[in-house]
Formats: sequence, structure tokens, C-alpha cells
Amino acid sequence: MSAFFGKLMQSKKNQIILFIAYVVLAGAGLFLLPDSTIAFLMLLFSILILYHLNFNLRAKWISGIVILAIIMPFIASQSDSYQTYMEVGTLVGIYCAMALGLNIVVGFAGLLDLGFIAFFAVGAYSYAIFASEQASKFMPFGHYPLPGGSFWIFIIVGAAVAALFGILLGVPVLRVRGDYLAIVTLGFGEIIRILLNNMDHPINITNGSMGIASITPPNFFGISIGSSSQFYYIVFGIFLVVIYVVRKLENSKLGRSWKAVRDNEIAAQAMGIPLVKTKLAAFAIGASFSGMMGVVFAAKQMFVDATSFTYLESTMVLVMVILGGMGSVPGVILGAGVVIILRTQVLTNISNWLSSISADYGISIPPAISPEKMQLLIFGLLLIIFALYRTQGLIPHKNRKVNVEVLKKESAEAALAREKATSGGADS
Amino acid sequence: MNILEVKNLTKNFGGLTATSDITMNVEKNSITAVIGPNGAGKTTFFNMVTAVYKPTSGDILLNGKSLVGLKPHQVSQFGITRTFQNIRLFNEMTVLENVLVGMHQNLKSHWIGTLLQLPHIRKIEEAAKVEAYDILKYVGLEDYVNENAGNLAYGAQRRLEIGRAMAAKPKILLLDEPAAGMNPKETDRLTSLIHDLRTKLDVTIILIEHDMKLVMKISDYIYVLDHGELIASGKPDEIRTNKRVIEAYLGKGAVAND
Amino acid sequence: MKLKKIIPLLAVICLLLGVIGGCSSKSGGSSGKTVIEIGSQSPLSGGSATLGDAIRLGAELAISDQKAAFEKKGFTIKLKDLDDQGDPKKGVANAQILAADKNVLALVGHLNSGVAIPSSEVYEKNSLPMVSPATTATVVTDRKLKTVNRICARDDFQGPAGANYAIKTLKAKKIFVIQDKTAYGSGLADQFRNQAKKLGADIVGYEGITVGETDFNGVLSQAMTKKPDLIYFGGVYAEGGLIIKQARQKGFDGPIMGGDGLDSSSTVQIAGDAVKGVYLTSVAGDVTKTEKGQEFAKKYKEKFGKNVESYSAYGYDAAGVILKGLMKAIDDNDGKKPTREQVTKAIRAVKDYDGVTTKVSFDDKGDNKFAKVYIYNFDQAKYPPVQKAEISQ
Amino acid sequence: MLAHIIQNLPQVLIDGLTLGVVYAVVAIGYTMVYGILELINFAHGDVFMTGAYIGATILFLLMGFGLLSSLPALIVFLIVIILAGTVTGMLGVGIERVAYRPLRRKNAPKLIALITSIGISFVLEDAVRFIAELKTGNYIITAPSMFNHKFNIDIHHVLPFFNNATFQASFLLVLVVTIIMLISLDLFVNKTKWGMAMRAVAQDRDTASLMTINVNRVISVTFFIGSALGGATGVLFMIQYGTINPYIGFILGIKAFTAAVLGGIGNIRGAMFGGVMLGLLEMFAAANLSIITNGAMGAEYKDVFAFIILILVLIFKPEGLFGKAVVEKV
Repeated sequence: MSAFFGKLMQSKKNQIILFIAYVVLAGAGLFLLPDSTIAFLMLLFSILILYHLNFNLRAKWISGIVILAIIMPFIASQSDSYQTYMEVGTLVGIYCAMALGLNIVVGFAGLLDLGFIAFFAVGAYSYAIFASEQASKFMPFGHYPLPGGSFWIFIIVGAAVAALFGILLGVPVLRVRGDYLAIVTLGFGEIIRILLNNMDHPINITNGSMGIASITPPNFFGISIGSSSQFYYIVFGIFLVVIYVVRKLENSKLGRSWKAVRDNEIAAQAMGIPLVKTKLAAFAIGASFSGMMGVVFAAKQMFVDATSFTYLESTMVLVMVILGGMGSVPGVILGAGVVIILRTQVLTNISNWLSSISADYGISIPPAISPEKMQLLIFGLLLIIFALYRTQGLIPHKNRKVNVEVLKKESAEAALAREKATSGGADS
Repeated sequence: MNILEVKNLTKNFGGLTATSDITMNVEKNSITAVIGPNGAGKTTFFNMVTAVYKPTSGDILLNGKSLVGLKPHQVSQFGITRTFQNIRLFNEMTVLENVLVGMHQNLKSHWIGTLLQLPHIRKIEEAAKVEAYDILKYVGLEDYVNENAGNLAYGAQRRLEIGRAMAAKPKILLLDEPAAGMNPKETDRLTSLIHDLRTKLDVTIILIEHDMKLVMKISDYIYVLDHGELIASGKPDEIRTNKRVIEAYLGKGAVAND
Repeated sequence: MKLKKIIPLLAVICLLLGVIGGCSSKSGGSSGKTVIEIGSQSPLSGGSATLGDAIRLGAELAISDQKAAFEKKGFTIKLKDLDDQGDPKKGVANAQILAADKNVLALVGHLNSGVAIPSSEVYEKNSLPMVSPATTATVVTDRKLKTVNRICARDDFQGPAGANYAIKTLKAKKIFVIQDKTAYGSGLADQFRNQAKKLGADIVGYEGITVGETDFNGVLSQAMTKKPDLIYFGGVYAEGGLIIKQARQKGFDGPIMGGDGLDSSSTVQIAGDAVKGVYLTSVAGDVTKTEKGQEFAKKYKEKFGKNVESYSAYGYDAAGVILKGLMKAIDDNDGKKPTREQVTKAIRAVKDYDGVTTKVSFDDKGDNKFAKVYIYNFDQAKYPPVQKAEISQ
Repeated sequence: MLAHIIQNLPQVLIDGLTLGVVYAVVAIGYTMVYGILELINFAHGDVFMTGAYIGATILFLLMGFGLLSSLPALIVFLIVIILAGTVTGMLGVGIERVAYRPLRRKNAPKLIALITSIGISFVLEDAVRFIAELKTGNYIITAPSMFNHKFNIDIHHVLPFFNNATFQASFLLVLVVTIIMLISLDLFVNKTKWGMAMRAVAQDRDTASLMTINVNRVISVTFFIGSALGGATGVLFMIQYGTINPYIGFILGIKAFTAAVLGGIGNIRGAMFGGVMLGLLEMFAAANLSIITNGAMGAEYKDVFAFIILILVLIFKPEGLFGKAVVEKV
């Protein structure tokens, strides 16, 4: 059996055929059984398979985007559960971007942050306040709510405001080290949440615990965006930008500075890396992803209040990062996907299924332990199992390898060029 | 011409005096050794030069400009780079990345340029990689380009640290016990590497070392510290016969019996 | 390399599972009768699970009560209960699940206004009618969505009713207000305060506490120095019970007043003897007074082994209203399964539903016209408290 | 304004002390585990909660045997607290075995243990909830009231600018028991062989194991003591506040962790001090913030106040109040 597969996987052609066959099968599965969550998950699973195949990078990206942006939404749209799937997809995208932001802080720069959700909150509130009547309660000028078209500007504004808060957090934090940082960031997250929940007096800025309702939905050339399937594309777009930025940064000068600071602060300084600037950049860039998604979240929910931004949410994002594999971009994306899909779909489905079979077969379960209540328990158990069996994360971090042959060749060429230059100089 | 001048440098930790009143002059393009028994204050001296510690009093001048009060990364940007007694590599990064980090202060690429994929930034990054590869070849690590630095053997880690420091293109290179824990063969290789460095890269080297054979072989000038004080300085031959130095190394009895 | 070999194998297994899973999800309820599901969303885990569970169980009881009536018409009705965890994200995701299930024609929910507001946007888009047993924030119905109804009283009715009673009947002049900084507690306490000020009372303090904490002595010490003659608490029993207890320990013996969040046996359980002298406003009538209510309490205890909470009755009545509307919609549709739009209209049109705690008729916003506020007083450490007054809108 | 604050002070101090000692003992659990494993044991707050439930169970069992009325309350209390502490301690050892030790053996990154501790925390909360609800129909449990005799300190008579303060007998009990626990722990850590082994492992695990110290056993003992103290505090909490629910561990855990950091994490005396200080700060803020800010900020800002103080402390003394500055050897 394994020999058969080994042969199959050797050639690229076979891989392509097999992969397309898988996607077609999974797609057909979802098409024929439109309400089957498992068929939906299978289709998503193809992305993970794609990641492990040895196609070239561009082919992987293109097929990934085609599957997520065209095939999956199209097939799902044939089903009643279309919006459910797209809602899950949207949430996964939002949290992926957030987890990637936190990954910069925790995974790259090695700064443990337990209050990361604060930046999400800041982004969400910045749109919510100005895209609802709320702003008119304290702003002396302007006409509110702002029209839905402002949403696109607010994605940038949200990112900027969150980045600013990232720097605000960073300044006091830089003096403290290691796990002291954890508590300071936790405190910062709580301070932001409490402020948002209480700033309805003396000046009503956030409407306090009543939250901000009736947020204007985004407007795209006159089309009002309201359904999950539309938000899916916005989130997908931002997600692509975020992943591009992260991938590029990871191997840039700044990315190397982060990792150097993480691995050895003193040596990093001795190599001329300014600690303060580097750490602040990590906080600011990480926070900005969160802020962007906060804006989208506020627009999607059309309502924000402080209950969405608790300490538990911060730990959930941290769980995505650590579970996926710290510093590993594909790992973190997978981590976010697994946590969100588990919590919003799979566990809900499992508990529903359990209670429906118990009802169908007349098994009476005492209400104290009915399956609906078990979601967090099962989630907790799964976390323990994952952590124990994948200690390095679901997809452990690997450093990007350079092609040594190319370097060798280029180095030889450069040497030749130098030689020529010097001998040329001697000639003249 | 003196590239580095140290004037009356003193460092107190609480009540403890780690170095007191050290004065040194380091000539450009020389190899200067700082020796002395354990606890003599050699590493403290290095730490003050690289601004890890702030001196209690005294001054450090690089080409006549004071370094006191700068941040460690600023000192590095002024052209002083070091290696560490207990190796401090970026263990989770590849060997090549370690060298690339060393090149940071000379690397004119900004992350915004990287994001925009500006062609000249890409060119700079590519060239940097080639240069880093050359450095690795120079320190004999070209076969470990993609290896994680933490996985290297001890001697190789030492050489990588030197390579990383070289990448910074320093004016002054501080080597803190570069030969510690090396076998004779590795030490020989290191000796010629250090020698080569000076001539090839036009760099001034200050090193702390316990291996006297190495010190005597390559240094132009030697300073001897004991209990935080400068007890002798001179050319290798002068130090070899200096009574106070022998006393410090072997104890008072050794000289008395002499 | 090893992983790569396993992937195709995994894929095949997944496909098989997918087929099986798909089939099993289709196979439900193939007893020849048309299935109609009533959704329910409330927090079943987390800090406010007692309340959420009470809503769910109340709804379940209502459905099992009327199962037979629907069987006669050829329908099997079922409850599809989901846990919103008091989390708006989870609520919206669940709302999508309910909206996608064409068998679900209406739902009972939510407990928290913060979850109800974003989720109801999804219901509105899918014309899925919702009857809320417990969300009192004014904004829930002020948006005038067609699908959103509630049977409980709004904050701006209950709060002022409490203030009137406190000042006119209990003669309170200096009032110290504590609230739990949630949408529910804040909304109620704000409305209470505004009305009390209007009536000329002196609000000597207005403080917030943190939900989930247990020591409120700090706030109470402050209250004691202000020497109020009434303490008002906007929040639910978990913190309320402790505040009552700790206030009495501090030597406060004046009346303490709260909203329907205190209308639970747990208030007595937590506060113990200290509960004497506590007043509360509630939208629920005294269940034990009416025959119907007693019967309900008995059935509830029999079926679930628990005592009724005030929210159980709300849940029961919310489901009752839905079933009444549903029945009407079926009849109007010649005994065929109605569409969601038809059910939405039928539920909004429900007139004079006579439930165990309240009568229900909806106005054009979806608020209950018959929502009444009752004033209760604990004269001993026993639940339920004694009814003191009845206030209609 | 100042008059109000001063009037209140005696009462605020008493209340703050009560809350503070509870924080202190739970903080010790965090600090001990942190000191030895450099792990933030997020499940510790829930271990504390489980201790409270175990205590309640034992109390109800004793009631069932009719022992509650026949024995003096203090004896019953001692039986409950010792039994509950022991059981919780064993629970802690079990958690360490299942969730942390395998990770150590696999040389996993430090942070992955955070995931298991969060997992354990969810599992404990729900497991306790199910059991309690199955047995009693409601997961909120109210303990039979004990030690509720009220005392009145007539300080107003002596110092007329203070108001009188009141407290309950349970306050004295909580105070005395925690002080006994803290002193005996301090003696244990500083004077016994096991304590020395613990300090050695905390300092350098590898070297300690070379010195024939059984590191795993020392870690087990640490978890046992930390969890037993947490569980015992749970019982004290139940007696002081009367009511417990499965979620009390969450907020209290965060607070205790904060206290541990405030005092200097890894330092037991620091944790004690940090806990008491945090309790006092919170109580003071809750009672006086709105007086100070003239109503602009009320008691709801007390956590903001506490966290800002914490951040300030850490800025000026990054290693916490009692922590030793770790100078990294370069």
C-alpha cells in the first residue's frame, strides 16, 4: 500500500492528478451533500494537502486562492448552509490575521502578550463610533454616522490607531522582561476593556456597557455589504495582504532583527540592533493587523460592546499561535482555523448530533450533563491532547533555506568580477 | 595613531570594584591582548567598551570621540563589534541568517522597501546573501549555510561568532576568549584566522585570551589586569619576563622562589 | 516525507466519513411526519449558564406540552437548542446555523442583549422570527426589525416602575445605586436613576462592580459612609445575592431593591437570611399564585428535577407564543408547512396569549403590550417572595 | 473629601486584608510553580475553585453524618480544611503528571505548557459544574454558615476621625489560618531538606539533578504544596463569602497571578506581600475612587487602578517588589 503511494507521490504529474481528483471529489461531496459539515471541512483540508505537496510556490498560491475564493464559495452557495460556511470562513480569516499579528510579537520577537485582543477592540470601536450615531454625542463637528464608503478608509485608520496603541503599550513594557511582560500586557488588555466599558461618562465616547448598535454596513460602489458571503471576500482580501506582509517581513532585515532579539538580546544589541525600535515595530505591526480586522468585525456584527474583547479572547488568540507552532506562518494559520472551526462548527455539530441521537433513541440524559453544555469541556480536552502530541505545534517552524548552489555560483561570479575590476585598474 | 583611548576607567558594582583606573591606548590596525587571571575584570572592561555596562568614572574615546553614555547598538554602529565569552549566537536562526544579522548596520534595506518589492532593495538583499556566503567560506562554514546555529559544534559556533562580528565590518573587533574550549588544531586554525583578519580587513583587534601560546604569538601589545587594576603593559617579550605578571598568575611564592 | 504518504490515505478516510456524515445528517426525523424545529439560543456554559439553561428547559417543556397537538396536524416539533456562550461571535455563527436549517421556523432567545442584537441582524435577513424571553435593553426592539419580539418588559419600563415604588411607597430619599456594568444591569440602573432623580430623590452614589467577583465590600463601605436609605442594584442574582449579604454584614438594614435579575431562588440561596427586606421588580407574575403557574412548576420539577427559575417561565412563554403563532400559520396555510415569512407575521399578530407568567400581545416594535411589572418583597428567606404591587404600562 | 476617605479607612483596611490574604495564598501557588518550572500555571485558579468544592462536599458529608452539630465548629473546620487541602494537593500532583511532565520529557517549548494549562482549566470548570449540578440541581453552592458572629471595633470612640468598623468571626479565622499557613510554608522552604531541594531545583534544575536531587519528585512536592494551599484557601473562601460557583477561580486566578508578579514572581514572601497589597489597593480604590475623582470614575475602575500601580511598580522595579534583579552575565 505504502509502496504504491510512494510511487504515486514521486512524480509531479501524479501529484497534480491526485490533488485535482481530491478537490473534485471533495467538491462533489459538498455539492451532493450540501449540509454535510464534513464535506465542507474536507474541501478546506485540501489547502493543507496543497501545503504539503511539492509544487512550486506560485502554483500552490494560485491553486489555494482559486479553491478558497472560487471553488469553495461557489459549491457552498448551492446549499442552504451557504451563509453558515461563509460565516465560519469569515471568522477564520479574521482570527488568522489576528493570530499572524500576534505571531509577530510572540513567535518572531519572543514577547509574550496576554492582552492582544485590546488592539482588535480598538480597531472595532474606531469604526463603530464613527459609523454610528455615537460620534455625534461627543464630536463638536461633522455629520454622523459616516457613510458606508468610509469603511475602506477605516480599515487603514483602524490599523493606524491600533499600531499607535501598540506603541503606547510598548513604551512601558520595554523595561520589563520575560513573563513580567505577560502580566503587563494582560493588565493593558484589561485596562482597555474596562475603559471601553465605562467611557459613557463624563463624556459619552463608547456608550459604555450598552455597546454601540446600528453600525452602518460597508458600501462598495453603491452595494451595501451585509451578508457573511460578502464579508468573506473582504476578509479574504485583507488576509492575503497580511500573509504577504508577514511572509515578506519574516525574511527582511526587520524580521531578522526580531528573531535576533528573541534569540539573544545582548548579542542583537552588539550587532547594532536597536532594541526599543525593533520591539516597538513588532508591537505596532502586529497590532495593526488586529486593528484592521477589528474594523471588519464591527462592520460585520453591526454591534460592538466590551464583552467581545475579554481576557479569554486574548488567550484564545495565543492558543492559536502556540498550538499552530510559534513563528511558523502556515502553522499559525492552521491553528487559527482549527480553533475557530472547532469552536463555532464542529463542537456545535457534535453536541447537536449527540443530543439528536439521544432524543431519537429515547435515551434520557439528565439536563445537568446534556451534550450542548460540553463544548468547552471537549475543547479543553482537545487542547491538552494536541499539546501533548504535537509539542512543537501543528506545523513546527522551519527556517527558510537558501539555495546554496545559487549562492556558490553568484559568489564565484562576484569574485571574478572583482578580480577583473582590480586587474582592469592595474592595466590603466 | 591610537584608534581607541581608555582613560582612568573605573567600574563599581555596589561596593565591589570590578575595574579601577584603567588607562589604555590601542593603536590602529594592531592586535592587542588583555590578559589576567579569572576575575581580573577583563570582560567587565569589554562590557564597558561595548556599553553593556556604564562606567562609574573615566572615559572611552574612539578616534577622539567619547563612547560613554551611548547605547550598545550605537557603539556597534560606531564600529566596535565583539564576540562573547559564553557564545551568544542566534540559536534558532540559520548560520547564514546569523551572518546577515551581523551585516545589519551596513545593510541599506528598509522593511517598507521589502514590502513594496523595490528592485534595488532586492538587489541589496541578494548581494548581502552572497557576501554572507563569502564570509562563511572565509571562516570555513560554507557547508552549514542552512543549519540552525544552535546545532553547530562548539568550535564551529566560535568561528560563526567571529564571522558574524566580521560581517559588521568593524573598525575594532573585540574577541572574548575566542580559543576557549578549542583543541590545539582548532586553536591553530583560529590563530591564523585572526592574523588574516587584521591584514585583510584592516581592523583593529583586541582580545581576551588565556591561551598564552596564542597570545604571545599574535599580539603586538599586551595589557595585564589583576583584581581590576592594570599591573603591566608592553610587548609580548616584556610581559613574558615581567615579575608582577608572573606573580599574579602563579602567586607570590613563585616569584620568591625564583 | 512520511506525512506526504499518509495524506492521500487520510483523504480517502475523510471522504468516507464525509459521505457517512452527510447521510446521517439527512436521515434525521424520517418518521413520515414533517419536521418543524424551534431553535433556542442561550448561554448553556459559562457564568450565566443557570439563566440560559432555565430558558432552554422552559422552551423544551412548552414544546413537549404541545407536541401532541402538532402531531395531530401531521407535524413533529422539535427543539434545536444551541449554546451561544454569552459570546456575540458564537451567537452570530449559531444564528447562521439556525438560518441555514430550513426546518427551523422560529427561535427562543437570547439572554444577553449584546448577543441578541448582532444575531437578530442575521434572523432579519433570513426572516426567522425570534421571541426573546429576557433581553431588556431598549435598542433590541427600537430598531423595529420585523422578526424581533420580546415578552419581557423593557428597561425603560421596569427601571422607572422600581423608582416610583421606591420613592412613593418606600419613601426613600437618599439612594445609592450599584450596577454590574453589563448591558442589562447598566440599562436598568440608568433608567431607575433617571426616574428617581425626576421624583426628587438624592442619588448619593452610582457605582459599578465587576461580574464574576465575590467581594463587594469596597463599594459597600463607600455606600455606608453616604448613609443612604435605599440601595438599588442593577444586575443578576450571582452578584446581587452577595451584595445583599455583605451589605447586611456591614450593618445596612434599609431596603435593598433590584430588578428581575434577582428574581431567582438563587438570590435566597446565596443571601440567606439577609434577603429579608429586599424588594425587586419583575416582569413575571407570581407563578405560585395561579393554578397554571403551580402546575407549570410541578411539571418542570418532574421533568428536569429542578425548581423553576423566573427565566424558566419566560422561556416557556416565549416558546408558547411561538407555538401559538406557528399553529395559526399552519391553519392559515391549509395545514401545510408554512414559510418563515408566514410564521413571522403570525407571531407578531399573536393576541392575548395567556402564559404562565404574562399575557402577550405585540406592538409594532415587537414589545409586549401586556408586559407588566410586579413588585415583590422578601419578608423571609424563602423563594418566591411576596407580591406587593402590580403596575401596568 | 479627605474626611470621607479617612473615616472609611479602618473598614477598608479590614476588608482589604481579608481579600488580600486570599490573593496571597493563591499567589503562592503561582509563584512556587513559576519559581521551579518557569511556567505560568493558568489552571491554578481552578485548582483553588476545585478545593472550595471539595471542601463543600466534605462539609456536606459531615453534615450528613450529623457531625456538624455534635462537634465544635472549629474542629469541623479543621477536618474540612485539612482533608480538602490534601485532596486538592493530590489533584495538583495529578495535573502535573498528566499535563506538564510529558511535555518536560519531550523538551517542548516552554509556552506549549500554557496550552495544556488552559485546557486543564476548561476541563476542571466544566467537570466541577457537571458534578455539582448533577448532585444538587444547581452548580452554585452555598455553604452552611459558620463563624458568622459579628464584631464591632469601636474605634470612633478612641479616634473620633475614624468611623467604626465591623467584621465577622470568619475574618479572624481566615487571617489566623493563612498566617499559620504562610509561616509554616516559609519555615518549610527555608529550613527543611525538601525546602532546600526545592530552592536548588528552582535555581538550576540540571545542576540540582547532578547533586542527586530527584527533580521530578521535588516538582511533584511543589505542586502538592501549591495546590494544597490553593485548595485550603478555597475552603477559607467558602467560609468567608458563603457561596461558590465554578467560575470563581478565573478572576481570582488573574488577580493572584498579578499579586505574584507584583511581589516578584518566584519569591514566596513577595507573593504574600503582593497579595495583601493588591487586596488593599483594590478595596481602597473601590471605596474611594469616585470620591477622589468626584464621580467621574467609580469603583468600576478599581482594576484599572490596580493594574496601573502594577505597571508603575514594574517600570521602576522590573523584577517586582521583592524579586532579585537577575543580572545576566555577559
